[in-house]
Amino acid sequence: MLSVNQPQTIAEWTRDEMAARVARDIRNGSYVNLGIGIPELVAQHVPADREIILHTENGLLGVGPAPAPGREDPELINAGKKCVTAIPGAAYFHHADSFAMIRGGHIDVCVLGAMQVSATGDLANWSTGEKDAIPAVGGAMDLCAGVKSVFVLTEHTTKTGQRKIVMRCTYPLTGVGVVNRIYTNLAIIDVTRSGLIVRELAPGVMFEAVREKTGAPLTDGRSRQEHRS
Amino acid sequence: MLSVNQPQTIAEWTRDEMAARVARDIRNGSYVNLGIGIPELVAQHVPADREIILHTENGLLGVGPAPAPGREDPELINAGKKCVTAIPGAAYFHHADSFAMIRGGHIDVCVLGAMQVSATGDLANWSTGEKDAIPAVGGAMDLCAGVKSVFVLTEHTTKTGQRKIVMRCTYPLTGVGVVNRIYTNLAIIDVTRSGLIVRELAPGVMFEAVREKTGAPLTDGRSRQEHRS
Amino acid sequence: MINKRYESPGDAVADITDGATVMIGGFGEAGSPIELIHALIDRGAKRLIIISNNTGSGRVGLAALIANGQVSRMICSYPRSANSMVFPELYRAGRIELELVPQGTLAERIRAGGAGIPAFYTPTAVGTQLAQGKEVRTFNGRDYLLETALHADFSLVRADRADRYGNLVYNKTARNFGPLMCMAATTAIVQVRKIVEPGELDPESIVTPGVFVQRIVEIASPEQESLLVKEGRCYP
Amino acid sequence: MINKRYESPGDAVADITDGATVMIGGFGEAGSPIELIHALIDRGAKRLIIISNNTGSGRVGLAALIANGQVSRMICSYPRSANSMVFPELYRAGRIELELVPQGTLAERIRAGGAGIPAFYTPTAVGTQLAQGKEVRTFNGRDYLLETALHADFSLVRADRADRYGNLVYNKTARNFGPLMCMAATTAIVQVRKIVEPGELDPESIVTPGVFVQRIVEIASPEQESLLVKEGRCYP
Repeated sequence: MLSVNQPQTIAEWTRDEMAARVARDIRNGSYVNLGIGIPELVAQHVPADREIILHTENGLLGVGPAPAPGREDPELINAGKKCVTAIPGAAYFHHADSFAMIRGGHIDVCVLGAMQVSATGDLANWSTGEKDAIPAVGGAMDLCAGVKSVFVLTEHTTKTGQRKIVMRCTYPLTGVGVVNRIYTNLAIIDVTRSGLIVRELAPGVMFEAVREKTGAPLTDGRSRQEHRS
Repeated sequence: MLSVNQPQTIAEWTRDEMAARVARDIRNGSYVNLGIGIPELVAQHVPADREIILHTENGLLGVGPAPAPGREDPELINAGKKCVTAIPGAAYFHHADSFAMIRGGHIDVCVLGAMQVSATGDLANWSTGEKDAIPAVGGAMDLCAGVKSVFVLTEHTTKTGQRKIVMRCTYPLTGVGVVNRIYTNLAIIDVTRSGLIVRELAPGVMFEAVREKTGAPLTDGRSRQEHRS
Repeated sequence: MINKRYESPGDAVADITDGATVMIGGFGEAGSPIELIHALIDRGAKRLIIISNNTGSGRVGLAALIANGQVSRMICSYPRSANSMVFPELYRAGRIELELVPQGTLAERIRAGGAGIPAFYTPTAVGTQLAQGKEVRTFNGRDYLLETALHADFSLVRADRADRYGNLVYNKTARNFGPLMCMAATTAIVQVRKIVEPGELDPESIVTPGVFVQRIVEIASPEQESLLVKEGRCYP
Repeated sequence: MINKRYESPGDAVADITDGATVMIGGFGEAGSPIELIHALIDRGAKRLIIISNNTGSGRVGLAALIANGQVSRMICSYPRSANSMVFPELYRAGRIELELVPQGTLAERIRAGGAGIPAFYTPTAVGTQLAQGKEVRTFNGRDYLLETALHADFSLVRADRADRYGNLVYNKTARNFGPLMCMAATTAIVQVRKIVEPGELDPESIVTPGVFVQRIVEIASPEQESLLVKEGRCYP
């Protein structure tokens, strides 16, 4: 059964599909912080029947879409220093209040990129630890420490095919045991007390293929219905 | 020389004179917190060539005079829960910001009442320590701990003639070694490393008379000019 | 659509149960959420731990909640006032506990609770009775006390205006503890004079961003505590 | 009369001396007080300890101050950016020290400095490299790090408008560290787009009350860092 599966035939989720899948798991009324990179796409895929409020840690609750060309304001930016807009009902605040929201557990979900995630939910996403790298952490550790649900949104492996989901992170940690769920181009994986449990696979992707690309034990936790698909 | 001095002939400062004397010692541009009671009078005696900004710890910088009758707003009050006004250039803020001003050393002067002050500047002004008293501290301990200069403004003795300036306070302390200067109806006394030093006496008041009413050693630190008066 | 509006104070406090910790805003009557407190009296939850700067006056609002025997413990800075008889009576009778906290420490402990700071050091109260039992630690040659964060299950707050997201602005010195208590409670319940459309509140001037607020109730003409006290009114 | 206005950025920074600790506001270019930084370059003070979230970009503003060899140590959360070459070069050459602090911890340490809190506990960075050498303490079963307050001799901040008392309002996300840095410096120096009469700023909407501000300078049309970088401009 498994032998018919060839890695090159895997139908991966696109980045937009990954982002849409994350958006589907965010409840109406949630306060959400989106990391820089692929996580930013989540904002564009919120289901029409839901309203979520986007927080950016540099001091804005109620981030709107990108401004029209020529309407950019260099003093209205997000944590990635990109120009944004503010929705009606937005609020500005200073950094101590902004990180009080994060550290105090008021933000429901953050969606972060990852260099590595461990079997126990450790996250490494701020430094390669190389000797001449310029260390730069920003708000990543605060988000890990304070946000209620930490979702990782990342390609399943690096561009060179190296595993990102591992037994133990080799890169410097951003947080210990903080990741709740991992969304990749191949699978959705929960981090649980019983280890990593696959909840869903991209269409056509086989469990064994994901297992091969994962550096930590995976349990197949898909519902029977999903198994059949 | 001293024998001619009779206590009943002492020409004490009135409360307004005491308050005016405090106001004279507050520099232009100072941020000042006035305690409940006699200290409130200081606001009315600021010299015309000076501008000081009054802080009230319940959340207003720029306290103005009492409102005209009928213009009271129960949501615009001072720490004594009296209706006040706000000057042009006032600002409202919450309690954490207000006490950050106090604790963080941003308020230049506070003027507090006292039940007792010790020779080393300990202040007791919040509780008699009696068993069935309802203890209530408010912001007094925060003011003592944080304000740059703590002035005490009080009658020299209690209504029953008991000494308020003492070697050691017998009432529960508000702060330890916090008082910089004491203004009474009889004298102005600095609290220094060398003990209590009288800087000024009310007109006609003799040093020995003040010494009698004071429960801690006093040094006569008046300038020669003042001695002559 | 997000809409944090509740139709009545009763609806908004319906799940406050016996033994809950409840922060109540206000400095004296300024900012005291009197309709929410009265709804809590109607609700009847008992053995409440109340965190509030004062203990109310007369027999309305917070004083009435205490008089009604619903409060087992008060955490406050100033449980006395000109018209406060209820708390002193119960306190002297040993029927209510008191944790007295300096006002600035109270504010900072509440902020800490909201900001995910479990504890901090403060110079306030060092060397006084209120330092008893507290850890003292020296930083740069000065002594400080360790103080821990305060959290609550609910907070009852009064603001001036809100939008459906729960963004708040306050009125003058009625702001006092409101913004902090909204941060520090699992469920912050706020009565406002008016609920406006999103965007009507200037985003530069919002004092409490909606993320800190779970429920809002419009009370267009709240009772004025001092008038009720003057008239000798009792609640209920 | 109180008037905190200074006529020029040069006047406002004239007493910043070698070895001073200086907080500089801004998150990227938003809120970066570029004219004040350039005045500090003109002033030439050396061996500065700079506390700022980033390290500037191009060869203007904060990056130019660093490039000019005036900074011995940076305390910041994110010393990298698309156009940041100056800091990385000096850092790799061992010619500038770096204390890396998580952004929220940086903000809270600055606030603590302004609020008279010498130290606090935080969950951020527990179990990471940035926890090395820091005290760990458990509250309610969770581990926290002890973090100490940050103070500065001066802070350089950009706001939108001020009055002569130093009351400030900011523009959008340019607010970021400004209100905190005003609190935490002995002398807070603020450049604003416009100085208005007392009373023109709504007392409900003032973000930084004047008590935290010592000097204000009006710069009606500040330079825009990103445009200067795009044009390849250098300062001086």
